[in-house]
Order: sequence, then C-alpha cells, then structure tokens
Amino acid sequence: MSILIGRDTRLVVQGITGREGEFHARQMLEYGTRIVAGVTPGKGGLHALDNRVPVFDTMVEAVRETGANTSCIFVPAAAAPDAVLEAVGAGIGTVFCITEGIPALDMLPVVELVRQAGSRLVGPNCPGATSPGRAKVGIIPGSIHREGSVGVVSRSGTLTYEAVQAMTDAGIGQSTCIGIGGDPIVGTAFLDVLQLFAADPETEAIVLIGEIGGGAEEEAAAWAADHLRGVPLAAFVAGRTAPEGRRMGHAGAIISGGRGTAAEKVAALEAAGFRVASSPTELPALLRTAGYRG
Amino acid sequence: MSILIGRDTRLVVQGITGREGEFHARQMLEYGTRIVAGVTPGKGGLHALDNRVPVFDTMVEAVRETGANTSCIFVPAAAAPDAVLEAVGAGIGTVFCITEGIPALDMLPVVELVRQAGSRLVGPNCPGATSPGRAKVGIIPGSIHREGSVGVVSRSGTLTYEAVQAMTDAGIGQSTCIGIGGDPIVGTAFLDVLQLFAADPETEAIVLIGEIGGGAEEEAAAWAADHLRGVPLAAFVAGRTAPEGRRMGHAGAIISGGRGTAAEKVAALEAAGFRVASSPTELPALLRTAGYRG
Amino acid sequence: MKLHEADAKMLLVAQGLPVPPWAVARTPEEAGEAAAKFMAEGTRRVVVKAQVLVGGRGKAGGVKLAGTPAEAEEVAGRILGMDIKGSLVRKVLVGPAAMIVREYYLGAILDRASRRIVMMASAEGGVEIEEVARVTPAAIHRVAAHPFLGLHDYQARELAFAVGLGGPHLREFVRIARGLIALMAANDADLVEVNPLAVVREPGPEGHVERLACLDAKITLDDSALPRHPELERLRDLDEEDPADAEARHYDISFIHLDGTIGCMVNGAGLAMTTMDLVKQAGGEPANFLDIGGGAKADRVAAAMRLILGDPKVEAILVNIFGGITRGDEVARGLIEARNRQERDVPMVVRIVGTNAAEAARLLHEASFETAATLDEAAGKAVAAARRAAGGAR
Amino acid sequence: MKLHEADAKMLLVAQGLPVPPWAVARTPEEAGEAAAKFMAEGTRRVVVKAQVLVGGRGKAGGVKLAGTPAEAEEVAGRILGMDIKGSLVRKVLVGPAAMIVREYYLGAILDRASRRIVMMASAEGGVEIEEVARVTPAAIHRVAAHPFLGLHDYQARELAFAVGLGGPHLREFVRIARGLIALMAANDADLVEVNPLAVVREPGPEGHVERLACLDAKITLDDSALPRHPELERLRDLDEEDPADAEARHYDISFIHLDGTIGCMVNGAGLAMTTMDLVKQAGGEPANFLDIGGGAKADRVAAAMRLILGDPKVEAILVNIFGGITRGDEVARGLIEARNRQERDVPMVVRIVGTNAAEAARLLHEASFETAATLDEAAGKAVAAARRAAGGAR
Repeated sequence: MSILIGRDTRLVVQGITGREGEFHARQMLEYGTRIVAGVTPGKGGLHALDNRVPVFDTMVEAVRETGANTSCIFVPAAAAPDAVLEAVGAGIGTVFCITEGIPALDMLPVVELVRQAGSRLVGPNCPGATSPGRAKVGIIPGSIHREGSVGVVSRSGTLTYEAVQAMTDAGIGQSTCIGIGGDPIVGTAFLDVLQLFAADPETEAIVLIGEIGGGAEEEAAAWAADHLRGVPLAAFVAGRTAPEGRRMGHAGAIISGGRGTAAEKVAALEAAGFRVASSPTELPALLRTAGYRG
Repeated sequence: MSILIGRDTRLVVQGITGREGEFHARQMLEYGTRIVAGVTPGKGGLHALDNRVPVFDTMVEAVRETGANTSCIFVPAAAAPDAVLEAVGAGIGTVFCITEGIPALDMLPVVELVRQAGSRLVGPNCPGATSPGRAKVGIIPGSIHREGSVGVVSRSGTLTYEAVQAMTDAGIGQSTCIGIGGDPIVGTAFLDVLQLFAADPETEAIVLIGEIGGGAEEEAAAWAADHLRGVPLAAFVAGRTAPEGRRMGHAGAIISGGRGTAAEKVAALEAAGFRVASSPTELPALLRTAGYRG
Repeated sequence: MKLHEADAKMLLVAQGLPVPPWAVARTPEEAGEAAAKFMAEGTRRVVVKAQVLVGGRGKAGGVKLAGTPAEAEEVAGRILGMDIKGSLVRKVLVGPAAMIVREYYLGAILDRASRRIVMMASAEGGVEIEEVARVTPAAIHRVAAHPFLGLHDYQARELAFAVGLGGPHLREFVRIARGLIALMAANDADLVEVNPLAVVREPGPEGHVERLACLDAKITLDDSALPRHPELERLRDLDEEDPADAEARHYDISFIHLDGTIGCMVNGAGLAMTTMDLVKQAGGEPANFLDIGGGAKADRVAAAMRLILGDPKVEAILVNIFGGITRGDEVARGLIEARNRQERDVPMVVRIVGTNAAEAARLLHEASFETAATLDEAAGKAVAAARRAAGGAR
Repeated sequence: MKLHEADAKMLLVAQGLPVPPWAVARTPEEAGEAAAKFMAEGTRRVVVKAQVLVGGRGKAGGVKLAGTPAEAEEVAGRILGMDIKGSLVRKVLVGPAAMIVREYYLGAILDRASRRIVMMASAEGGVEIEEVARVTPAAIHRVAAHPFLGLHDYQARELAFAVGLGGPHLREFVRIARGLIALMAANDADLVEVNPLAVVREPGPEGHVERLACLDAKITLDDSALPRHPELERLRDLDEEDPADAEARHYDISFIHLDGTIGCMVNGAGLAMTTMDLVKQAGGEPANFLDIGGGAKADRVAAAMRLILGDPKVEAILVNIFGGITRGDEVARGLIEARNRQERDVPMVVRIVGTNAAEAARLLHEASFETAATLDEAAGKAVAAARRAAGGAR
C-alpha cells in the first residue's frame, strides 16, 4: 500500500505534448508509472512518447477511453485552473498540479469546487509524489527513493529530495513521498496528508518538512498530538534565518505580522511529539531515536 | 402533521418594518402563526406589531435570540437574494421568499447555495404556504382554508385561492397549501412538494395546480406515476388558450418553441393518474371520484 | 423582451465577438445607400433582411440578396411594408453577404429544470434549432454552466470538438462561447442564439482566410431585470409594440391583446389565464389577458378598463377578482367610477370574492352591475352578454 | 509587492471609495505648494506623511501636521531623507488633516487555512491590527467571503453592527466593504487594509456633516498575478528597490539581500532557506537568499554569481545544487565560466548532487573548485573559507 498513488494509478498527463509535460511524462513512464493517456486540446488522435501514449482532445474522452483515475498537470499558469476543473469534471479522483505561478485568487474557487466534487488536488506548484517501486507522478527524481514504510510530506521540492536522499542513504525507505507545494493556497495541506498516512497500514513513521509562512505546520501538529501518539515522527522546518516580511522564493514562504516563524512551528511540532532536526541529514537518526525500526 | 410549516414553526419576518412586511406579518400573527422575530437592518432593538415582535439588525442575531427556524421575506427585489442568503447563513431551514421581480440570473447562485446548505427555499414570487389551523406564512388569505388532509401545490396565487375556496366550500379541508411561485427559477418545484406530501402521514390526497411554461408539471407527473399510485390525485392547468411566445404575467408562464403548452401538461398528468379539471370548481368532485373520502 | 437582430448584434460586438458590419435602413433609399457604401469597400453582394421580432422571416421572403445598390433598393422596397406573421416590416438590415463555408448553431438558455444556463451547439446550423431538436436530437450538444463560476473553458472546448470545430477555430470558438455567457450575465438575457455561427471565407492580403463569424443573433432579455438596464429598455421597439402595451406597462398591468370579443380583467396571472380558458369553454373568445396585479387601486382599475375598451372588437367585459391583498370594495369603486367615465357602453359581468366581498357586492348592486357568484357562472354570463350585444349590433 | 499609500489610495478611488484628496511631494517646496493649494481650498491644517514601504512611520516621526504652507515645507524637509527602519524617505504625501470623530479598522486578507478571503473589522482603529490581535483579540470581528460569490451584503452588515457602525453609516460601510473585496479581485491583491477607516466631520452647506473616509490604505499584491497587471507592475518603487532586485527579476531568480558574509546560490526555495540556516548553524551569516530556480542554465548561473558578488560584504560563496530538473554538469559549467569572468576572487565551496552529479564533480575537480559531499559539510567549509578570507584581508 501507499497513499494517493500506487499500483492502481492510471495516469493521464495534461499538457503531455508540451516541453515540460513530455520530458517528465517520459521520466514517469521509465519509473514504471502506468500512463494511460495524455491530453492536449487539438492534438487528439496523436500518440506521444514514442507512440506509447494516446493523446486526447478532452479529459472526458481520455477517462472514457482509458479508465484514467489520476492526472498530472503541466499546462501554463493561465490555463492550469481550467485544467484542474476539467480533470475533476471528468471524474478524476486525484489531481496533481505541477504548474507554478498561478495567481492565488484563481485557486480559491478551484480548491472549493474540487472539495465539493469529492476529488483531491495536490498543489499547485508542487513536485508531485512518489510511491517507491510503484509509481511516481510529477517531477521528483526517481533515483533518490527506496521502498519502505516512512511517509514523507513537504512544502518544498529540492529540500525534499535532500531529505529523502539522506533517508535512502541511511537505508530508510519510503511508503510515499509527497510535495504539497509552496503556494499560499494549495489543495492538500499537511494535515490532510497526515490523515492519509495515519490510515495507511504500510506507513509506520512520518517525516514532515515544513517552512516559514502560514500556520499549516501548527495545524498538522495539533492533529498529530491527538492522533499520532506512538507513531515515530520527525520533522524539519526551513527558514530559521529568514527575515520578516520578505517572500522567500515560494509565494507562501513569508513571515508577516510576526506570524509564521520557524520557531513557532518547531515549538508546535515538538509539543506534538515530532523530533525536529536542525539539518535534513539528521532526519534518519531522529527517526531511529523516535523508535522507528523499519 | 403538515409539511414545511406547522405548530413547530418559529417564524422570523425579514423586512417586517416595511409596508408589505408589516401588513402580512399582522395577518400571520392573527392567524396564529408563531412570529418570534423580525429583521430590518438598522432597526434592531425596536418592537413591531404593537410591541409583540422584537426586531433585530441581523438574521444571525434573530436566530440566536429567538430560536427561529423559518423565515418569510418581504424585502425589495434588489435586496431579496441577499436576504435569502442571510437566512440560510443564519441556519434557517425553510425560507419563503414572497418578493417578486427578482432577475432570474440573480437566483441561479442563490438556489444552488441554498441547496448546498441543506436548507429549503420556497419562491421567490410565491404566495407562501398555509397549514390550516396551525400556521400560515406569506400572503394567502387565512379565511379560505379548512383543516383537513388534502395537500395543495400551485404555481399561482389567486388561482390557488380559487381552488382552495372551492374545496373548503365543498367541505374538503387541506393539510398544507403551498404556492411555489411563478418565476422561471424557483427554489422548490412541484416534484419536491409531491415528495414532501408523499412522506406526510396526514396528507391523503393531492391537488396540483399548474400553468403553461417550462416542464415542471411533466417532471412531477413522471415521479407521481411511479410513487403515488393509490393516492387520490387531481389537477388543474391554466393557460389552455394562451398564445405562444407571450409571457402571461408570470415570468415563467410562457410557451416557447412549441414547448410548455397546457395540452402537454394535461396529457402528462392524466397519464400519471391525475384527474384533470377543466375548471377549478370541479376539483372537489374530481377528488371524490379519485377515491378521496376525507 | 425580444431584441431585433441589429440590437442583438450590437451586444455581441460589445463583448468583442466577430460580427460582420451592418447598417439599418428604414427606406429603400437608405438600403441602397448602405449597399453602395459596402460595395465601395469591396463587397460584391449584400444581403437585405427584414427586421421583425417573429421567426421564419426567411421562408416568408424577408431575406434577399442584391448585387448592385439599385437592386438592394428595389429588394428593400419589396421587403419594407411586408406583413410577416402579423408584424409589419418597418426596418431592414443591410450587410455584406458572407462567403459561407459551413454553418453551426451556438446558443445559451436559462434552463428551469436544471437551474443552470445551458449552452448548446450543433453542426446543423442555419436552420431552426427546434427543428433540429425534433428531427435529429443527437445533433445538439449541451453543457451546463456552473451556477457560480459560469462556463469553464474546457466545457466550451468539449462543444467545439463535438461539432467539429476543434481545429484552427478552437480558440475563437471558446472565446465566442465565453462571450455569449458573459453577454447573458451583463445584460440579464435569458436566451442568446447565434445561428448561424459560420466559418466564412474572406479575402486577405495573402489569399483567402477562413474565420468564425456570428451571422445572425437572437437575444431575449429577462423583463424582471430591465429596471437595472435602462440602456436596454431603450431598445424596446415602440413601433412594433401595441400602444396599449406601453400604457399597461406604465400602470404595471400585465396585458396581452388577443383576437376574441370578451374583455377580461383579473387579479393574478394564473387566475387570468383560467378566466380566459373558461370563457373559451363557455363558447366565447377572450379579447385579452389582463392581470391588474395585487392591491389594485382605483386608478389602475380605470386604466385596465381603458385598455380593454380600446379594442373595438370587445363586446362584453368579465371582471374576476379574488380578494386577498386586493380589497374587493376598492375594485368595485374603481369599476363604478370607470363606467361613469367611459364613452362606450359594453355589458359587464363582475365577480368579486374574498376580502371585503360583501361591501363590494353592495356597491355593485347599488350601481346595477350584473354580478356572478362563481367563475364558471361569470364566464357563462359574459359570453351570453357578448352574444346579445353582437346580436343587437347586427 | 507592497504599494505605497498614494498608490493604494488610487486603487480605492478606482473602486469609488471615499478617500480625501492628497498630493505626493518629492521636495520640501513641492510639499509647501501642495499645502498652499489645499489651504486655498479651505483646509486649515495639512498632514505630511513619509512614503515608505515599512510600517511604524508614525512612531518614527514620519507623520506631522502643519498649519501653514511654510510649516508644511519645513516639516517635509525634516521627513524627506529620514531613514525609517532602513528605508530612505524619498516622497511625502500631503493632504488635508481630517477632523476625526472616531477611527475603525477594516481589512481583508487571503487566509490560507480557510482558503477564503477573510474580512476583518474593529472599532479599535488607527493602531496596528497585530497589536489589537494580541491585546484584545475579541475586538476584531471576522467574516469569510464565499469562494465563488464573494462577500455577501449581510456579512458586511454583520461587521458594521459588530463595530458599532449600524447607524447612519451602515450603507456606506457596506459599500466600502464590497469595494475592498472587489479591489482585491480586480488587482489580485492578497491584503488590503484601511486603517483608519474614520468617521470624519466635514463642513457642509448646512453645518457640519459626518461621513466615512478611508484615511490610510495598505495593499499588497500577489506577485504571481503581476504579469497580468502591467499597470500595477509599473507602480513598483524602483527607487526604494535594491538595483540587484531588478536584475534578479530579469533573470527569474529569487534573490533577497541580507546582512551576512556568505553568499548562497541554491536551487529551490526550501533548500535555499535550509542552506542559510545551516550557514548560521555553522557559525556564519548568510549574505543572501538566492534560488536560481529549476533547470538553471549557464547564463542564469552567471547572473546569480554577479548578484552575489555585487555585495562587497561577501567573503565566501556556497553553491548548493540538488539536481532534478536541473542538470548538475550544466551548473558546473556555468560556475566555471562565471569564475573565469569575475573580477573579484572569493573562495567558493560547491556541492552538486543528483542529476549528472558525477560529470559535475569531474568538471569542478578539473577546474580546482573546493567541493563538498553533504550540505552540512559545505556550510562548514564555506564558513571556514569566509573566516580565512576575512583574516587574510585584515
């Protein structure tokens, strides 16, 4: 088992004929992900990735013809909100939106509509997810992973890779690694992922990688305190040296009005039973200290 | 028992200090309806109807202070959609909107939001409802009713009074009489009311009063055919002589593209087991013929 | 309220949609001048189209082509003054005749059952959509706009692919579909149709190009929303409108003129239709639909009486009032006052029940009005009175 | 992007909201002239306010009243050139001083947790809302706008009653609240604050009247949406901005200048912050945050190097690249090329892992770069190198 993606994933790549879409779709295919379709309006009937993946004009057609249940979006920011709605309208249960630079107000109605439809959106501006040995969706390099039972959730891209690589190097494998994205408005929050990990019989420990800005880490910690006692938990929070009032790359990474500091988040996570690392390389050792034996 | 309103109704009148609102609130109070509050923004703290009804600035306050569960709206068309949303936002379960002249496109998001909130909207542009002997909400004259067990549902105002008066004169009482309103977009359709009547142990027969335009009568008939076998059913449809393409007073009463004629509706209702009257005065006799013994 | 083609096209242009140029002419000379202007700009043929609010003008001979300004003038002369289904043609639209490659239908309506705006597209353009719906219903593709968010781009693309416009015209089709939905929201329209939406061939600097164009447009507006759109209210065609309609609107009376002899004055739309139905059932023909509305005061009753008597065919009047908000005695006083002033004497049957009916009955009795207890009885008496009146007049 | 008060007020005015007049002055003379103009129109006193993008200008002495044009000029002379929390005052706003009856707070923010726009109002206006939130949180009233439909009027009324503006100012308050939400949507703002929203007393033809006025405004815009608002992008304060910021923006590099000595070049925002944190942990101070983004090509690497070396305080550079989309060999080539061109020689520690890391290692080795295997090691080496460089320079 794993969460969000796994052996049952039947993926459609929205924007498969674009430069980014084609490049990463190829990587996913090579990793073993079952890509059943691509969608690019106006390119229906073609076949992408050396003729291995049929391309459709619309998501509804792609789902009808291939039974796709998951989608991964690589279309430009101006078209991405519509792409999410198209996926959900076609009945896709899990949508990963990799696209970055989507205005936050555009996402407000989208996340609400996805919620109402009972689907799940991960992102936007996220690296995707990998369930090692089963499937990867998005842009996380497949090579850093190892099969195992630690769930990893993060707001970052390369920082996640760093942490996962450190775990893999230490012989600690992952059930699923998820990047939820660094934008202020994202479809899936830390809390949502913790709940999914808690319900996954294969996930035995959890690593949370947060950063400054917002209160999503605190919200997740409050839930973990009540529901994850006994589960080995480790965390890292980036941005201890970040100045107030400046956006640190990610649209969501900003301390404003004295709120959203790393210190607050570290305190909340420690109070909830997380071992908090001062460097991502410490995470494997902290997992062991927390009782993880996998 | 009765449907939508009854002895448990705790009514708040929105727009109680207006001319229409005050006049009809007084009628309702005299009929015995429990009016627990009125709302007029800026008039909070006053008491209306000879000091018998406290007035609040907001619906949320009115509900909190009085436990109101039903509202009746008399505010002008420009403010009425917001008044519906305020009622629903304050937790009101059943909202009657008497206001006429609300642009149809304004109602589209309102009816959807009411649905999502799990509340019920009757109207707009409707006369309200009466559960004889228990409560009346809206503008239907109380004097025409008689307690009994026939459910009456109609798109009209005075035509309903005509039919109800004929029933009362013939000794046939009503469980609840509801005017759903003559606008193209209304919160509660014939079908919804038939379902409520079907579930009401006290309602033993049903009278449906339709008119030209739209397909709500046909939709209700299709459901009745499957679910109301054995229930005495009678109906009347106004507009057999109406010309095509002209709006007959009600915004919703228009035959367009050859659809929505009285003949189609009569045929659908007869096929579903309704006895269809050629004059409202025939309704009592048809109910008897249909097996009604109340 | 229905808009004329030219007004509807103006609203499309306001949304930035592609509509070929046009001119409106009220005389054959104006039509000829317009044709000359378009031809000077390179147009080889113009189309002259009757501007009436009823459908089927093409079949009725109200649409013609012309190859010269003189021919346009001549053709316009034949169309102007035509009677199309009871509507007198007072204006024609003149525009360059398009080189049509293929015709489509694109429309959006306010759908009551789903409580959504539903957009429809079909590759069977240029013919009446009701006809397509009857003959080949599968040829009409539908999507429902979201009640809060409107039409999503992907829904417009789905329609485009369904009708075969997924190629070079895809983006423009999406833009037009969005524009029509935006037009509805901006103007409180409850129906907007572009029929045909056409792929047209146009000369370009590097040979012919094909593009989408809205060649005809039909829009109806939500009457309830007109008060907040005074600029649209001004588009009302006062020429084509019965002058009685304007007076009715002024007094907030719903009035529709019909062909019969029994004038009807009723409170409530449903009851007014029912009254007409019962007149017909009693062997008569209603002369009008008239709803005086709720709480009708004396001046409104008097105006209603003027409207009814303004029709010379009226031979009897049936007044049917079910008092609720409306007080019966007030209507009775209005009737007495109106009868005292009216010039034409027509038999009248009055039925007033409900609020203050007893006082109304007393007043009517004193003024020697013929009254009735039930609606059926009132209809019967009115039909009989009209027959007597007609007999007496012969 | 933060807007200056004057620009923020302009956006309020564009929504039709009540903002007293103002003028912007860049010299004491301009401030005196503006004051003279307002006084000629009947104003008795003007307020002169420092225009800086940081808060707390009042406490810092950046807001003063003046009773004559000469005094305004003098006051402006003192404010212009001030340093407020590191920002040089280059402009002042001059406007009539309002007769304030009572001050309120009204603001709206994009709230991440609820994924809604949340509107807040308080009767404790004129002070920083964070202060109110800490001392008397119950004094702040909140409503969440609907994600599709925006703020309902009734929600605005609830806020008005909660803060005691339910009387004669109710309608205007509702209009202002709606206007702020509309402003957010129209400009992709993620924060808009009117503080104070004030009841002001103004002379009228029939004695004084009281009305609501937006006396100060703070707006921040969503940077992700700026590409579709070129008119707002033009409001960026290039004076107040570090010239390096403009270059960074040109190359699509996220760059924030800090006070330390270790320049950092990293791919990914989270990893860049982590790198800074580890530098600090190793006893150093980061000179900047710098994210070169994904798939960074040689020219972007060179630009990043220029940005870092543009800071004379930089004594060592730490390059940390986790290759994914970004190819390590490409970054290595960019670094080698950049070092060959740079004028200033600063020790550099490079860590490249992930995609094509082996090839990168070979290139860096050949070019004699100091490398590191782990991030912690890289941070330690960079701090040591900076210490050596600082020691050598002394």
